[in-house]
Amino acid sequence: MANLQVSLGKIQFSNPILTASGTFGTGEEFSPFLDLNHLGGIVTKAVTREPRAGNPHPRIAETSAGMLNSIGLANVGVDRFIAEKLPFLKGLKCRVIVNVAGKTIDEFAEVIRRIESAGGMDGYEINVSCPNVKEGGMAFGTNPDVTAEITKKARQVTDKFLTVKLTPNVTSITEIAIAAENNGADALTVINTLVGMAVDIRSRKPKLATITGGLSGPAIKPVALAKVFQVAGAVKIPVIASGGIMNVKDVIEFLITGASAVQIGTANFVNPKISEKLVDDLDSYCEEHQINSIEEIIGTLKLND
Amino acid sequence: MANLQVSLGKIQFSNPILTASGTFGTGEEFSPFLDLNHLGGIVTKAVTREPRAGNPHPRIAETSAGMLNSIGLANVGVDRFIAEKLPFLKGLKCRVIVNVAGKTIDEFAEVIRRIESAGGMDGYEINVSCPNVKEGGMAFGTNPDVTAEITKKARQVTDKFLTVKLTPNVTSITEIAIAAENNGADALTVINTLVGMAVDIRSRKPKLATITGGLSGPAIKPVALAKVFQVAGAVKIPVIASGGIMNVKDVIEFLITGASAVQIGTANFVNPKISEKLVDDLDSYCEEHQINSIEEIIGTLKLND
Amino acid sequence: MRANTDTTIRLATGKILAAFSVTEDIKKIRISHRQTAECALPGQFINIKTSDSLFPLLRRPFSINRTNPAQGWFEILFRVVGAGTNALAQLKIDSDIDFVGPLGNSFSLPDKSQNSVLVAGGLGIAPLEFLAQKLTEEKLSAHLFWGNQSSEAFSYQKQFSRLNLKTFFATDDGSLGFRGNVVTLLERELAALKDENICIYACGPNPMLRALQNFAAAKNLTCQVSLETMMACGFGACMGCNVEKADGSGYFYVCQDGPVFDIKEIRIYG
Amino acid sequence: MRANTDTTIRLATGKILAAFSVTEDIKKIRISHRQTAECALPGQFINIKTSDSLFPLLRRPFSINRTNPAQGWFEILFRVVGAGTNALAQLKIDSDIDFVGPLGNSFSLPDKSQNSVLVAGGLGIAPLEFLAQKLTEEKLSAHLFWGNQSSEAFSYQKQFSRLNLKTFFATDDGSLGFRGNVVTLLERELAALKDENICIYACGPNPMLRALQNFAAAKNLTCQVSLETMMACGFGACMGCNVEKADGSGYFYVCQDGPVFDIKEIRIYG
Ligand SMILES: Cc1cc2nc3c(=O)[nH]c(=O)nc-3n(C[C@H](O)[C@H](O)[C@H](O)COP(=O)(O)OP(=O)(O)OC[C@H]3O[C@@H](n4cnc5c(N)ncnc54)[C@H](O)[C@@H]3O)c2cc1C
Ligand SMILES: Cc1cc2nc3c(=O)[nH]c(=O)nc-3n(C[C@H](O)[C@H](O)[C@H](O)COP(=O)(O)OP(=O)(O)OC[C@H]3O[C@@H](n4cnc5c(N)ncnc54)[C@H](O)[C@@H]3O)c2cc1C
Ligand SMILES: Cc1cc2nc3c(=O)[nH]c(=O)nc-3n(C[C@H](O)[C@H](O)[C@H](O)COP(=O)(O)O)c2cc1C
Ligand SMILES: Cc1cc2nc3c(=O)[nH]c(=O)nc-3n(C[C@H](O)[C@H](O)[C@H](O)COP(=O)(O)O)c2cc1C
Ligand code: FES
Ligand code: FES
Repeated sequence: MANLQVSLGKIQFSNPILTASGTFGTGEEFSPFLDLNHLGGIVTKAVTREPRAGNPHPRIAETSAGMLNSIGLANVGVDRFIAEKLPFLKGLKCRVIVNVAGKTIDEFAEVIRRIESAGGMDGYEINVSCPNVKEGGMAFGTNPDVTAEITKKARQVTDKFLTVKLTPNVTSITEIAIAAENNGADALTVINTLVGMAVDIRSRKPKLATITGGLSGPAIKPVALAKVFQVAGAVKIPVIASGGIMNVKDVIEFLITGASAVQIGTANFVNPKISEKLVDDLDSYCEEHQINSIEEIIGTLKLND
Repeated sequence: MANLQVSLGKIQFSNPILTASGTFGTGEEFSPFLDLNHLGGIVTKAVTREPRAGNPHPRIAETSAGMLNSIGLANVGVDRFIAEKLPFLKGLKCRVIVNVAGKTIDEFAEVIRRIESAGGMDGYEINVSCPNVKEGGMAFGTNPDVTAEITKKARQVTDKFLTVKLTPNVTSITEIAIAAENNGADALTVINTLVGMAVDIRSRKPKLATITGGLSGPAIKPVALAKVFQVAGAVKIPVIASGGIMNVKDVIEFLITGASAVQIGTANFVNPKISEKLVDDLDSYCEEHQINSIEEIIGTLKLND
Repeated sequence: MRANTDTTIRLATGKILAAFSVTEDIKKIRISHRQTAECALPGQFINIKTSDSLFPLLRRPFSINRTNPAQGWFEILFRVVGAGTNALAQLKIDSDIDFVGPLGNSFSLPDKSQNSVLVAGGLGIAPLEFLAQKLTEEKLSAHLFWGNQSSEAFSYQKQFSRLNLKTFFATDDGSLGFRGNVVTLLERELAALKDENICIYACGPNPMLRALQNFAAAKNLTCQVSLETMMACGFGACMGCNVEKADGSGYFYVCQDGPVFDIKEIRIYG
Repeated sequence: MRANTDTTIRLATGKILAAFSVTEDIKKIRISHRQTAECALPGQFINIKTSDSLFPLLRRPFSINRTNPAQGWFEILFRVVGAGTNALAQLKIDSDIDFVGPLGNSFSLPDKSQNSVLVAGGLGIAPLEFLAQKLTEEKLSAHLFWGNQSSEAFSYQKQFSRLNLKTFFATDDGSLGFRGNVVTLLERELAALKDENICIYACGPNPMLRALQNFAAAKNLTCQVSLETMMACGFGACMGCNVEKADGSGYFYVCQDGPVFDIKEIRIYG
């Protein structure tokens, strides 16, 4: 057994394999398939102050090596989250990070505050990068000042681990990254989905009711790697990678490029056991390559001959 | 035979199938495979004032349903282009658009001016979106003021058809699109490649010598469609689509979404006959669906039930 | 609808025992997997990884069409339309097949006094055949109304001989049975049935389901319907498979709240 | 290097006549295509679409390994390493194979006075076997030095019996022939050859080619080398296959200026 533990500043994960928000429910949905406690951590589906029904049907479409979604942050709202989901999540031994979204700048901190009063979780992921909502979401995450303010207000209500999830749909992701770092983020999650679209040529309608949606899956892995490379080079806080990770080679690619942990998203739909399998595969990879601690390979990209 | 002719303002193409810059050489390379005159048009590899050797090896890598390239505008320079390539291109009956790049704002107009003095071609595509060069390229195309100035200067040296090729690597592509439109562009080409990266985990080196490169192929089609949708809704001039087009269904998707013509890129490497085949397939599609003129379907996306 | 009481959803590997061509583009695959054969209920489905590669990326859902618990296999019935079904059609006998299931809720069986009427449009026959199998096992008879674009798929009717079914066929072109759509046929024949205590079970394309919804509302008939939507996960995690509640109060999720719904409770999309 | 005089590059469809396993992961495929069999030259390659799907997306280049113009077929030899070669290995006899070719320049044959020395590392044998076939047809003899990681691939040596070759083997572990790398073996044996008028033809991994480059420079020997790089198009359109010129003045393109180069003219990468 290699040492798979990774330390992201104030928080440690037993291994770098987390699950990505919105692709793993609150974990419970995956209990039939795997032992959640083997994972490094779970990131929950986005929680907002009010319950949200989400966007109209149809919400998903498949593309080449990818998928589009326009779920639109459907969730039961923070109060029911606390009542119905928190007890289960508190029983887990793996890390649990709550993904938090909001329509207004203040809503993010408010959601965190309520969860904190209910005992809190291991950390929070600030989702300023959802492309599927009209108010808030990506509109916040493309603006460094707004990102800064949301981060600062969230920082005021919790001492827990705080990661800000960045959108790739910007001219300069490093500018947003630095705004989050300077305002108290402990880490950055890179990246959320790319804005994409598909058309059904028979009906001549967009395949999503919202016209455009968020592109995820292996198709976006090269973009995610480039963004992780750029962000890791621009900030001092750790980076958590998300985007197209399907197998252990992908995990290693992101770690080498500078990510301290990774999130498994779309792959959970393709193989609901994949996140746990990746922990095992990572261990085997380390054994095979005589890597004692997974931290040895983080950020080891070789740039010159 | 359906009428495949499309009119893009001051220029008409016998059909909407063009080839994308950098994926079709100067056309001559594809003569063994197809009759160039059957195409709507050819867009040449980028031409710069000085010859350019391009970037170091390795320059290409494959990704899931996509490829990365960092060619870096390798070309013989405008003078040799005029001496060696123009005579062949002038002999063609299809439209020929010259893709033009530059390190400085003035270089674009200078390249066009020299080609115009040599008799000119049917039109020019201003490449302010190449992610693979340190100077110019995407740095220009992410800035609306610079895009505006380059377009304006190009407009001063030619009355021919002028399309500005936009990068998707921006927060607001419509802002750049409008800058080009307001300064004399006759059309917009949407999109150039996305910035992406890949890592060889054995050597721990980036798969491209330049670390990041441009992502193309079916993986990016959803992003291209979303950008075409956004740009077509924001400007009055026609849009030429580029990004992940592999088959006739893809062509139809882009036309419905609002493109007046399309460019075939990476697909030329997969099947060197594909561009000509798409002209035939488009004709068959129209016959089957009782479409008399291909212009009938442009921009017919249905947004409400 | 009956809630799924057997909570054991599995990521399973079955083996392909046999593959049949019903017509040129309609195929049937027999999959050996004892637990699924034993515990699956009519209306439930499985979510199949049709290819090892990234193309297609997502699983594809298929209704359980028939089970043989004694021999430990079940079957699915599908039409070859795109990448996923093409890949499925190419799988060879004896090869492994990777699926998640059984998923979703199931049809509520009628009580003994009720008369079951099954209404299928095209491949909508898939889950209804499994229901007919259960009804036959319970010594209940049923009427099947099956509509298709042409008579082609009806070579399939010999499959029904083992079931306790009275069949009525409709084709768009009248090449077999009634000429016109299956709901019109149902309307006509139902008068003859002279029996108000009926329970309709339906599966088919949305235009058919909408017609049925209107008909059932007008006649005040109970109707359970199995729906299809795009799905990513199949087990309630992605929130991708929403259908609008009839009262406009939000959404059901087809993979979890369905695929079987009371036709009164849902809005049926174009 | 000989420039390609037959300019007829084709997008062609061949048929797979036979498939052999040389070792567990080294395969040979025989492809029926008369024009290619007749006009291909040693050193040339074809660019194969290994799968109908988008995975892998790009074609994969393979050297022509052997031709039989009389019977209208040629062969390729490959190691199963990734998506493309896996797909190739699964192609069935009689199925179609879609390729572009023949591509690239070719080895310049020696003049009658020259002694040919072929130096292969691993699958670098692929184009050199075709060269040996031509030399044999021209009634010229040659020496072959073949290095491999282990003795496994040498089961292949019976293939050489039809060729006019004197063979020298090297393995990393000494399990067959010389223990060590093939360039060291060449160095040792060349002294014995006592013949300065030799012409080296080489193909193999870059570390081997670099060693050979140094050796050839030191001894002032002429050496033609066949290079491999990533390729997209294979015929000079994408500019993706560059290698640096030795004098630093720019790049050659392997698919067009090569794959065969004078070893003095190129920089060999890590
Ligand atoms: C709960 C559930 C149960 C299902 N049970 C069955 C079943 O038993 N048998 C079966 O054949 N299918 C069934 N389906 C539908 C089945 O999943 C789709 O037919 C399948 O996803 C098509 O996949 P594909 O990859 O071949 O086509 P895709 O590549 O996904 O689609 C190709 C083309 O076919 C169209 N298309 C997609 N689905 C259908 C369809 N159902 N009919 C006609 N055109 C379509 C698409 O719009 C697209 O244009 C079920 C779906 C659900 C949600
Ligand atoms: C002109 C030319 C001629 C060639 N002739 C032959 C030939 O005759 N026989 C042959 O087997 N190959 C030949 N190759 C190389 C062949 O094209 C590659 O082996 C093939 O592209 C691998 O494709 P893949 O999809 O299976 O692997 P990929 O999925 O592309 O790669 C999988 C893994 O294998 C590694 N890899 C890629 N290529 C090689 C390699 N050559 N050796 C070891 N590891 C590799 C990659 O780095 C990657 O990690 C030739 C290449 C060129 C340019
Ligand atoms: C169906 C779906 C729902 C998602 N919902 C959320 C969400 O609620 N909050 C969030 O921050 N990201 C959400 N995402 C983005 C993922 O967490 C992840 O960042 C993205 O999908 C890229 O990773 P992948 O390619 O591995 O899927 C969602 C993605 C998908 C596919
Ligand atoms: C190898 C390669 C070279 C390219 N060179 C250029 C170029 O010189 N100028 C340019 O404007 N675009 C260039 N592009 C971008 C393409 O023209 C096209 O916009 C892009 O590849 C997206 O389309 P595709 O997905 O169909 O390939 C290049 C793309 C590739 C793959
Ligand atoms: S398919 Fe994922 S929630 Fe229903
Ligand atoms: S492979 Fe395209 S130029 Fe050589």
